Amino acid sequence: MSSILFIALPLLFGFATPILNKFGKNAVVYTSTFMQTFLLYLAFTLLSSTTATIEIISIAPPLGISFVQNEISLFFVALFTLLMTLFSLYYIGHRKTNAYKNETKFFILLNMLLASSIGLVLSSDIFNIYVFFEIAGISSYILSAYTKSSSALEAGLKYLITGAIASVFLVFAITLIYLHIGSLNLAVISQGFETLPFNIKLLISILLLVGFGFKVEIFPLNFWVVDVYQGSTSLINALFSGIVVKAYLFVFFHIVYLFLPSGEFSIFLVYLGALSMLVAEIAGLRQTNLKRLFAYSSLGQVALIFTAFAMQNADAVQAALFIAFAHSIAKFIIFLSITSIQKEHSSFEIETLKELNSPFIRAIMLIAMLSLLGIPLFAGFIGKLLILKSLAVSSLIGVVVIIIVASLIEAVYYFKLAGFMFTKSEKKEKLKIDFSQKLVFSILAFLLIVIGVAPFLISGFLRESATVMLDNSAYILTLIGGN
Amino acid sequence: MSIKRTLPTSTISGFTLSAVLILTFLKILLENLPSSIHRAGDELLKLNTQEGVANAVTTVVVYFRGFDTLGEIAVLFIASLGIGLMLSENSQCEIKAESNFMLKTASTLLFPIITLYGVYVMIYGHLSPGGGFQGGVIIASAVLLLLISHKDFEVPHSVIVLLETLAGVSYVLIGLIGLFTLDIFLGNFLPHDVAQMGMLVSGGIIPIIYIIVGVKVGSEMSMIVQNLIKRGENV
Amino acid sequence: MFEYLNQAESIKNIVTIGSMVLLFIGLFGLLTQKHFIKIFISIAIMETAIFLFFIGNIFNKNFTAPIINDGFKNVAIMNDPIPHAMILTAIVIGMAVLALGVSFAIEYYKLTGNTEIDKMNEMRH
Amino acid sequence: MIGFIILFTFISIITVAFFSIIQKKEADSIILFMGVGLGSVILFFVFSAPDVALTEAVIGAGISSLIFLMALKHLKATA
Repeated sequence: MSSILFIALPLLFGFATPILNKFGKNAVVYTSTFMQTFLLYLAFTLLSSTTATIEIISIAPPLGISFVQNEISLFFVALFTLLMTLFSLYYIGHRKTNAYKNETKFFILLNMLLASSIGLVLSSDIFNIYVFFEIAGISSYILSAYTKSSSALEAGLKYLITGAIASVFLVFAITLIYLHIGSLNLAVISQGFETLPFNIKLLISILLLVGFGFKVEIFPLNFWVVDVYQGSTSLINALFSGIVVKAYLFVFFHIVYLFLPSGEFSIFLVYLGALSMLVAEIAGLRQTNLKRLFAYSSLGQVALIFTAFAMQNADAVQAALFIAFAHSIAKFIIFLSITSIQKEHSSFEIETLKELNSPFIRAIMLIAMLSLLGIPLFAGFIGKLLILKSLAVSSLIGVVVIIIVASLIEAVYYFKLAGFMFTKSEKKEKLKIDFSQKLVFSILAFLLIVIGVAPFLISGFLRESATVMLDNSAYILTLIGGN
Repeated sequence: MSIKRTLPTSTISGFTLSAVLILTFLKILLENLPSSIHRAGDELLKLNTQEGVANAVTTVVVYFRGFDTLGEIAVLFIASLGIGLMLSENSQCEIKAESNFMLKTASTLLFPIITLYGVYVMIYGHLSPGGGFQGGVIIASAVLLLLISHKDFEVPHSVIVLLETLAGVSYVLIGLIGLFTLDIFLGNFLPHDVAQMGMLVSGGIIPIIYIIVGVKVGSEMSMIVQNLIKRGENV
Repeated sequence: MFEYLNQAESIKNIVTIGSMVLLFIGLFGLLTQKHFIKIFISIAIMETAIFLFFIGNIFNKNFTAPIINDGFKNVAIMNDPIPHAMILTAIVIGMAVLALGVSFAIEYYKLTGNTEIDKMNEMRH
Repeated sequence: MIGFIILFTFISIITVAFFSIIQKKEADSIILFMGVGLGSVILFFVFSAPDVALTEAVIGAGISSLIFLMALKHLKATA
């Protein structure tokens, strides 16, 4: 069993779809779902054997490309495959009434998105990371423009142009790294980065920050995000918010920790993240469109994860992993329920929630919102508590205040939404939800509550993952051996 | 005053912003010109002599960094898919004017020659400059010539899909065979004798993969070009 | 003057300055132009600038192209093949992204009749 | 001699790129952009990277400019 299958199988699936189409209309859908279930099984099998190993491709590192399997990368792989499998399950219910046009292509894009997100997390070669960055980008552009309405195309164009600019800066950074260090392997670069002249170090860091900054949705570079979320369908937004941005966040901080182990720019990144969170929550306050509102909420939460990662110590990274986990699941619930609501009501205004007649959806959305807010007994709580604690330990009281203020602002609009959901007014006829969709929602909500009530189930594992993520020498030892 | 045209503020601010940025870059870069250090490429050049492939760039593209090439094929595949998705099912926007006799004859005559050149570049990729990407795109440009000059010409869709599928599937399968025989994805499991360097059959899987890449790129690019010109039906 | 220009140091200076000026032109176009095609051309120019910067800086004029011939078998005096492979990949990827962008722009134009980037405001009613 | 070739080609590319950006008509921009591609082909060849030069010739200067021209045809057509 090797982690290369996470890339090879989706690619094989993508290339072989014309053959699959010969076997009838549903062959693609069921093959894809079956493959994702297999990958899910594979991810948990790999996760249970806890030794860090590498998977060689073509030739051995440091010259060739290889995948590093350790606790932290497999955690994200398992999370992504789990979410993608649930997404497919949801879509199987959704397609009975509202199937996408050209479903084959839709499934190819979904699997490419999954493969590239996993590739970003596993890869240990910076140019290979760029290639996966582009695959993830290009499938996201197409997915956001998929419905070909004018707003979807506008979203796709904005996403594409910003993505193309980001990749120019990323290639520039990789170029400088190769010119000055002479290798593309992350471990070798990590060893050589210390000795570079300060100016070059600064330039490479800024270029990487700009290149990834567009994708991790950080403050001055996130002007496009909200439009993309509003233009795309809410089904796709679940993927953007749950999977893609998490992959970018992980790979960005993975690179930051490897290149700058002593945290020279850490404090700058912390303030950048806190500022982004505040700006996003303030801007979210006035929104009346559900997708736009949750896009701002997504920006805020991602900025919170960014802040936590930027602290660069084990406590904060553990907190970041907690929040990332809770946020992915909660946003999946939110965007998938918006999809269900929109199927009946064909509107994205928050007033729609008043007419919503489905106790199930209301309960599920409430759970997700409470978790996003960080109410005790839900998964979001423990993450927020940990990040505030570790900020207080580092005596960054200013950041603590900013985060609390931003969370309060977030609470205002969540309670407004909850108010809309539970006002007595004329209800429409009952919202029909498919059994498979109910199953998906129940699994997600169950995860949120279980982790909220009993965080000790995964906190030990996340703690270990956080230490692994911060431990450069272990990574270098795994990748290129001890020399 | 009237002679001097006033520039819009956006132009001036854009100019200033980019100038400041680039001047900073330039200052840092000129102060720290890269010295000739020992790089990974030097090691690869030495390793390349063991693979029996004359063109080191081909070895790096197809074998040492073959995974990037697989990703690149995936990018082209998705882009072609996306373009097909965007431009299909629309009102046809045909080229209206009929091209004249000379152009038609000349392009018909040139088509096999350009295709032959593309195939040459593709097959000799491991011996001389060139390879799958270049050869594939050259073939696509031959198709483009026919598409522009002949109003009714259309690339047979089923053939393209067949080629594309075969090439893509066999690329991944070659990788997986390497995984099962050598325990290394994309490992060179075919014999690659150094003594055969410079011959057409040398280098194990490297020329085979580059030809597959060529077929794949050629069909994807032909599809992209056809979609952009004809906006024909797709899938 | 030719001797001065031929020194390794001055070649690197020319390459660095030239490609940065090219990058500046691309960035300037990106910030000031509005038509979709112009935007894509600006991005393509920026990409080209980075590629030239990389290949030009890795280039050593005493070394040969990384191809083994009957005459050249000494791998110690060959130019580094990794940058060539990387740029090859990057050129193809860049082209694919721009082609996709062009197709988005065409569809967007068919629906809205708009070809300018700062008039894209479907979302802000 | 090689230094002079590099300098001269760079100056030409920069001039062509600048005019390509400031053209009023998009068609002219695209034609001039092909010039940028052509110049970089020469440079890649001088930098002893024949593979990159060939790729840039067929992709950077060839197909992508043609794609832009095709797109321009659609963008000029009445909706």
